[in-house]
Amino acid sequence: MTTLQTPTAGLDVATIRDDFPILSRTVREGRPLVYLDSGATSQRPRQVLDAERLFLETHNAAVHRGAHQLAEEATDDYEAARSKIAVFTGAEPEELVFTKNATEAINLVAYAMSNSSIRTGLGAESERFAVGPGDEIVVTELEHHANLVPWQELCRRTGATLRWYSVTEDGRIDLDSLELSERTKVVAFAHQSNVLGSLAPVEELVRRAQAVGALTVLDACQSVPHMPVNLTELGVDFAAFSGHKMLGPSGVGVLYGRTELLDAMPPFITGGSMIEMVRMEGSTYAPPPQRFEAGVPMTSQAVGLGAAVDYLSAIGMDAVFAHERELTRVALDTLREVEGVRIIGPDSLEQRGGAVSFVVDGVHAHDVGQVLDDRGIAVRVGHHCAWPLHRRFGIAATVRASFHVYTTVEEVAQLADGVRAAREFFGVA
Amino acid sequence: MTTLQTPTAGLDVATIRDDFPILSRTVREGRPLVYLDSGATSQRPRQVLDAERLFLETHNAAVHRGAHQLAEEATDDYEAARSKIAVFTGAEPEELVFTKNATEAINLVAYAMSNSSIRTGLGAESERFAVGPGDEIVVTELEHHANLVPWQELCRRTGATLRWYSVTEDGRIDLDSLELSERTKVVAFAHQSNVLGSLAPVEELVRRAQAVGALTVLDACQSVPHMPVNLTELGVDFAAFSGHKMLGPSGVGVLYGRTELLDAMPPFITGGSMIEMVRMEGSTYAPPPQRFEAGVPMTSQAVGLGAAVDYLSAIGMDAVFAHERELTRVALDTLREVEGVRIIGPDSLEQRGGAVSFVVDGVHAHDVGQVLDDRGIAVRVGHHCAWPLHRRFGIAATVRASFHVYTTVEEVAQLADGVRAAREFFGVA
Amino acid sequence: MQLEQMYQEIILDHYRQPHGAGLRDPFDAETHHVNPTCGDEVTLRVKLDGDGANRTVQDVSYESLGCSISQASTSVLTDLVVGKSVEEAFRILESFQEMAQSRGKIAGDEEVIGDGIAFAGVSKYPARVKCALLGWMAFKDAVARVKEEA
Amino acid sequence: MQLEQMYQEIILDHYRQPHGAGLRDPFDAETHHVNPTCGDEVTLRVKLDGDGANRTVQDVSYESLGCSISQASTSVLTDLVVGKSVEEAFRILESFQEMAQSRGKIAGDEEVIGDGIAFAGVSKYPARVKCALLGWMAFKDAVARVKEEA
Ligand SMILES: Cc1ncc(COP(=O)(O)O)c(C=O)c1O
Ligand SMILES: Cc1ncc(COP(=O)(O)O)c(C=O)c1O
Repeated sequence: MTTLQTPTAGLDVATIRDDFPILSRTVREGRPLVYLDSGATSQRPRQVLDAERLFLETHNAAVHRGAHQLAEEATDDYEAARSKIAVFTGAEPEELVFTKNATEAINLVAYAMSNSSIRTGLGAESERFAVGPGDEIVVTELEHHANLVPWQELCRRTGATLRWYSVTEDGRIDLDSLELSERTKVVAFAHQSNVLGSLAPVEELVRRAQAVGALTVLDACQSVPHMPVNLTELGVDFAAFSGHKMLGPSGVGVLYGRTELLDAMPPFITGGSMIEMVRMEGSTYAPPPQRFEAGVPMTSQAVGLGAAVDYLSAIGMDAVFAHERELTRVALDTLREVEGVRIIGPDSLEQRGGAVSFVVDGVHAHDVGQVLDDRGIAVRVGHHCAWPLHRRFGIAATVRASFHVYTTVEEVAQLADGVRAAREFFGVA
Repeated sequence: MTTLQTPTAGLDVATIRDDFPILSRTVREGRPLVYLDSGATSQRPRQVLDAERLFLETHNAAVHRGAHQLAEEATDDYEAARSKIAVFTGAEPEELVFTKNATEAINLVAYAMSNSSIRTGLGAESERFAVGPGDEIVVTELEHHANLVPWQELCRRTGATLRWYSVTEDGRIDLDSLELSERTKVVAFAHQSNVLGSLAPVEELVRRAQAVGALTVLDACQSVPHMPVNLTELGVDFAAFSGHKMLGPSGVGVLYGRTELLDAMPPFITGGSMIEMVRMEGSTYAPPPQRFEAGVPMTSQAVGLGAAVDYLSAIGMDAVFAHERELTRVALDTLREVEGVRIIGPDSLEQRGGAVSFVVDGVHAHDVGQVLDDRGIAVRVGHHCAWPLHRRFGIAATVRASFHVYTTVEEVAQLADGVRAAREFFGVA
Repeated sequence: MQLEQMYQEIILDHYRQPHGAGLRDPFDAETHHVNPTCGDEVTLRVKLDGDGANRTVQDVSYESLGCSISQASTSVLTDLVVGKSVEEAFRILESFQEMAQSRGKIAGDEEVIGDGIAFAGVSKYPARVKCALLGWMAFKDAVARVKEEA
Repeated sequence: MQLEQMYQEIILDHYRQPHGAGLRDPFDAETHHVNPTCGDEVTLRVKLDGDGANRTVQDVSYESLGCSISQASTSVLTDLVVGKSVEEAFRILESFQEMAQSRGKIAGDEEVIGDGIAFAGVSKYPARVKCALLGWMAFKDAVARVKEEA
């Protein structure tokens, strides 16, 4: 990847912050909000809010259904958003399906596979998605529940077996921990761990999966919002990400699937707008992406996500990545100096994005979080929907700080002070 | 139902219209927009747009996950919206699941049923949702594709058989056309047809379904937005509706399920926030409604839907219904006078809501729609996602006018003039 | 009034008196296409003649249920392709399709698409473009089937 | 500083020196509860004595992994319910739960919930209410299991 270089020029964070109304509020007893929870959900700039509102006050109608002017305009706006996101992620527009979030996107693939596994009434083209007893679905131990539980359930439904790569002590996927085989049908993994910040060796995993003819599913939730990602170049078969983590609206996510695969895949959610022909006796389905977008979609949200992509593109994803890299450096450097703090995940900047998780000896993450919250610092505490990963490290909960374009170095530096205060408060300092 | 009386007092439509920015725009060559396509999607009042924006500029965070102040506030707002919608529909908050639209809500039930039908790894409580060969799923011939195709697919997945009530010449469910049996597991039907406007005999259908122990699924997409609906009083087991048809945001819908049923039902979409305990070897799930809300949800959209419910409640659903009844009367009366127009559906106000569909002898619906569009009148043309119903009437497409609180009698009256113009234009007058 | 731009006289003429309508024997392939948004349908048959580069379209016959645009454009199709070589017919089809999908940006070449240029107005209405292409896509598909079978 | 309101000295004392910690034999039922948002866990055992209306809580023992709030509140639980009749223990539980879920609106009755009133501050933080109730719910569940088995 050429994407991980640090441009020297920094972001004009002060100007960026002016675009985010929520950042000027205070919390608790009048403390400025220090929002270090962008990994859970990011905040939205005015530009995104305005784009949605403009759409709703001017063009709103049901898309792909009506023939009146509003319906035409709404459909155009909706499809223009798809095209923008395609450019942003190096995909073709028809390779992108709008879902409600990344979780639905991953479930879409898992359900399309179990739907394929019931062979009644399907064409031969769906056979490549069928799995059954003896087949293996491979994930990793660091996955977010969204990229784990759907595969567990796929296995339950089909009799396939779930296997996984384990995680090394420094928070990397242990490539030696598992051998794929001809029975491996899917290799699903996170591009960037939402807990550890570590980046997956995508190229190597894709190579291994392709060598055995397995489909690759990339959970790009924590990469697409934070660095340049070209899905076609990565060579994965499917990818999923959410709007709300990339300055866009909630209620919209994206499934990427290579054209050839979406073409062959049976539908997941069925209903209006995804059909070709409906009779009481049976139905046939539209080509992708429509086949996978049943019902009136998240129209204004797609438009908002298009605006978010414009916003991020204007800044430049290289610059976004470089900015977060600097924040990560500051977080690691300052936290490392606090006694009793243990970083969970890579303690370097190598192959790493900006999520910094840690534990504090003698103070539970919830209690650390409470002290930080009292100082206006919003972090996430718990297992961050990666419970097995936490178990792997023998811990119940971590504190996680995560960033976006609006995060300042000063904010990150407050973190270590807050942790020190927590240690004092709980008498372990 | 006591809900269908016409209060004498009308709505202050002029004041209401001021709340809807889009209604003041013009279309085509400067013509005022006459939006008669609310059955496809309604427009949003400023109050809904403002509520969403306020949330996003002040409280936005991932709900049910964080412990910081923003997360608390966001969770409170999200759950407060659920409570409002519960009051609005006569349900308990925990009986309501947020989905992306009604289509997902219906699919949720259909997939939970096929997931139950694969008995591996499930508790005994899910057995009541299991179906297989010999079992019957019953729908009606007037269903929207959203309440038909998911059941066809459930049958494909499980080997159950789809059966249906046919539709009478005047657009009612023909109760004599089918006998339920002990093998009937589901009876799914639309509260109000989105094409015909006819209201289903809910009480009788529920009685019949209960008599054979079948679950009832009410497609309330066209009722909840337009009349007072008390789901508990109706006695149905499940119901589905969409935010965007009731002045609320797109990207949010609701599944209602009786507590006892949601408690026993296995999940559909799986991932974060819907779990109880996750291990690599397997997971257990949270109680409803969380069990059915995987991933970061449509937070601001739920808040917007709460605001829409406030808006509708302030007007009063009796008044909304009465208003639309008057509009329907005007539509029927004026269209009836146009030569060559045939109303598809009840030509009276009895057991009927406000969707008026018709064909014009010698002029295709698309062409009628185009002439209307040229005059600024936005209607829906086609089969309105109810293709089998159109086939039943031997037609490919109808023109449909549909209304909401902002629709005026004058707008509706323009419809008939537009149809006359279409007949002239195409030389059939 | 923009209506007249869309429904040019040529279109209305073809609509009222469609050329080549009805299903005829003999034929080499038959296709059935629908417009999923409005339910419009066309059943279309082609009869080819000769082979290789000399292959020509001997007959196109059809039965359709649809709006004026879809009916008129199928009528225009038969005028344009019957008697032409398959290669030439496909050139016309491409040209017509390009214009129809151009959002009013391409006027169309009357030399190539004849009465087809009347549909330039339709191309400004994205929801109607599918209507204008319904018969054409059925024709394309039918010819492909003949080729497949050969 | 609102922190002191939440983490009252009583809470910190119980957290540092939890009462009744450890798993002991004999017991009638054991439950394992987790807080799904943070992964905190408690394994809790109850030993009842007598029967009917005279049934009393003879012992509550537990092992827990969790934050100060969940640890302290389980410690307070044992203080409050051990030696009480089951009926009385449930009254205390209800009272504690009511306070904990009151969003700071109910101060709690010291006569009934003793040191439990220190958690009134926690009730203002909805995300922490589950922590405060973790041990209590495990206790409720354990007693219910004993009853079920009887
Ligand atoms: C009767 C009926 N059912 C279901 C739906 C599907 O709703 P949605 O597209 O919002 O999921 C609609 C509207 O499109 C409808 O009118
Ligand atoms: C790595 C990763 N995968 C999946 C998800 C799920 O995304 P969503 O909740 O938006 O569906 C998240 C975020 O919650 C994530 O960080």
